[in-house]
Amino acid sequence: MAALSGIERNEYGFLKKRSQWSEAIAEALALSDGLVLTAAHWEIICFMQGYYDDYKHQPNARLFAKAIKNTLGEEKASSIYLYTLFPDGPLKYANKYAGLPIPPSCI
Amino acid sequence: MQEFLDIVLMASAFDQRVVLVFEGDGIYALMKDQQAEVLDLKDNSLIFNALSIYDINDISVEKESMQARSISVDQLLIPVITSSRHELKQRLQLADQVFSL
Amino acid sequence: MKISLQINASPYQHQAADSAWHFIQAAILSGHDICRVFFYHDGVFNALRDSRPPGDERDVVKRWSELHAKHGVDLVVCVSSAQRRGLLEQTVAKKLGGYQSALADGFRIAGLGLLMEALIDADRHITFGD
Amino acid sequence: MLYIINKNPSQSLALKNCVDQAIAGDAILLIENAVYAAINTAQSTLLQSLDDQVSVYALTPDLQARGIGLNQCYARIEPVDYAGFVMLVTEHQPVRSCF
Repeated sequence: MAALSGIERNEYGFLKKRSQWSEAIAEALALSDGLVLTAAHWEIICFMQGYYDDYKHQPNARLFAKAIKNTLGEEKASSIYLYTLFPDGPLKYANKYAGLPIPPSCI
Repeated sequence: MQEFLDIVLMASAFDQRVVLVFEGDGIYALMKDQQAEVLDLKDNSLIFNALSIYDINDISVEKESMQARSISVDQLLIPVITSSRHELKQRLQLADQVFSL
Repeated sequence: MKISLQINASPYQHQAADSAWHFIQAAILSGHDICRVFFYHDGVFNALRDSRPPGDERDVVKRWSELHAKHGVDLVVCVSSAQRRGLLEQTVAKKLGGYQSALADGFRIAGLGLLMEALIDADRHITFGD
Repeated sequence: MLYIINKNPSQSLALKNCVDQAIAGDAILLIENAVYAAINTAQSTLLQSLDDQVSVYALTPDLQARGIGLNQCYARIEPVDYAGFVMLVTEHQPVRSCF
């Protein structure tokens, strides 16, 4: 995938440097996982980036759900909703497309 | 500190009522303007700002410890309640589990 | 009474693992139920499969494995503490077929959720170490 | 409340903080290196300022392992073995390990 050439990634396919992140990179990463990002995906991805910038913290799955519930609302925090968006794991893949490190609980 | 805070946050994720008490030198953890990055460390103090989104709002500092260190609440990262040693002891006494760091 | 424990320090450097082990022996003798031992912070080093202390010293890791074998005590190693400290070295773990291989017999790897579960379930939770 | 202290007062303020906080009915248990605080010396006045209604225990095996005889300890120190430790844990709520 041309967009991803020259982008440093770790063994899990996560960006090594957030400075290399862009929306186009996020879309390319998702596409290589067979996913087309929609506004609903972006809402979670942007939430993830904002959370990290504010708190320098990576939540685990339970905390992630609680943080989403208390900021974006209950319906966005349901597993069904989140897994429909990111079938292979909402926390892991939202972080991946956000250009953030892989959360310790997702390895 | 990071790993200790993980316990605090998880307790909230398990819908436990969390009371955070800062006493002694523990108060220094709440100081504003920490620049951990000069030591190439991640700034763990920012996570205190996230406590409210996990519904952890019951955060107290011990009055005697604040006075002994000449620290005022406006030097702290987050809003806190100042309570006496005696009041805090009575609250801890009611806890099911107490964790110290 | 149901009692859970948490061990926050590495063996040999700190007395925590010894204190906890003696405490557990006495608690079991008194008829109490040790429902879980949760290894956190440097406590995860209590689970190192390849630990080989000199033959004339107590073997802390083996002692835990035996405690599990004899009394079925649930020994849980915190996944994020372990990862941070290299206990679950990725390539080795994968090659040997999963994380479990890094841990001595009787230990299992899990998240903080199991600590919370123990805290809620147990009548008392006792922390050893720093 | 049962306070479990595992550090010598020269390593940590944990014991001092407990002495300041403890109230009638509380108990303090000294284990590991904290058992050094049980020794009655002219310098160690810490336990003397403690409320009479607070019990102070020291773990006997930890005293023995460090060569501390009961005759060296404060009169108010009550020795307990591990079974006594377990008993203290069951009799007090909450239990707090202080560092």
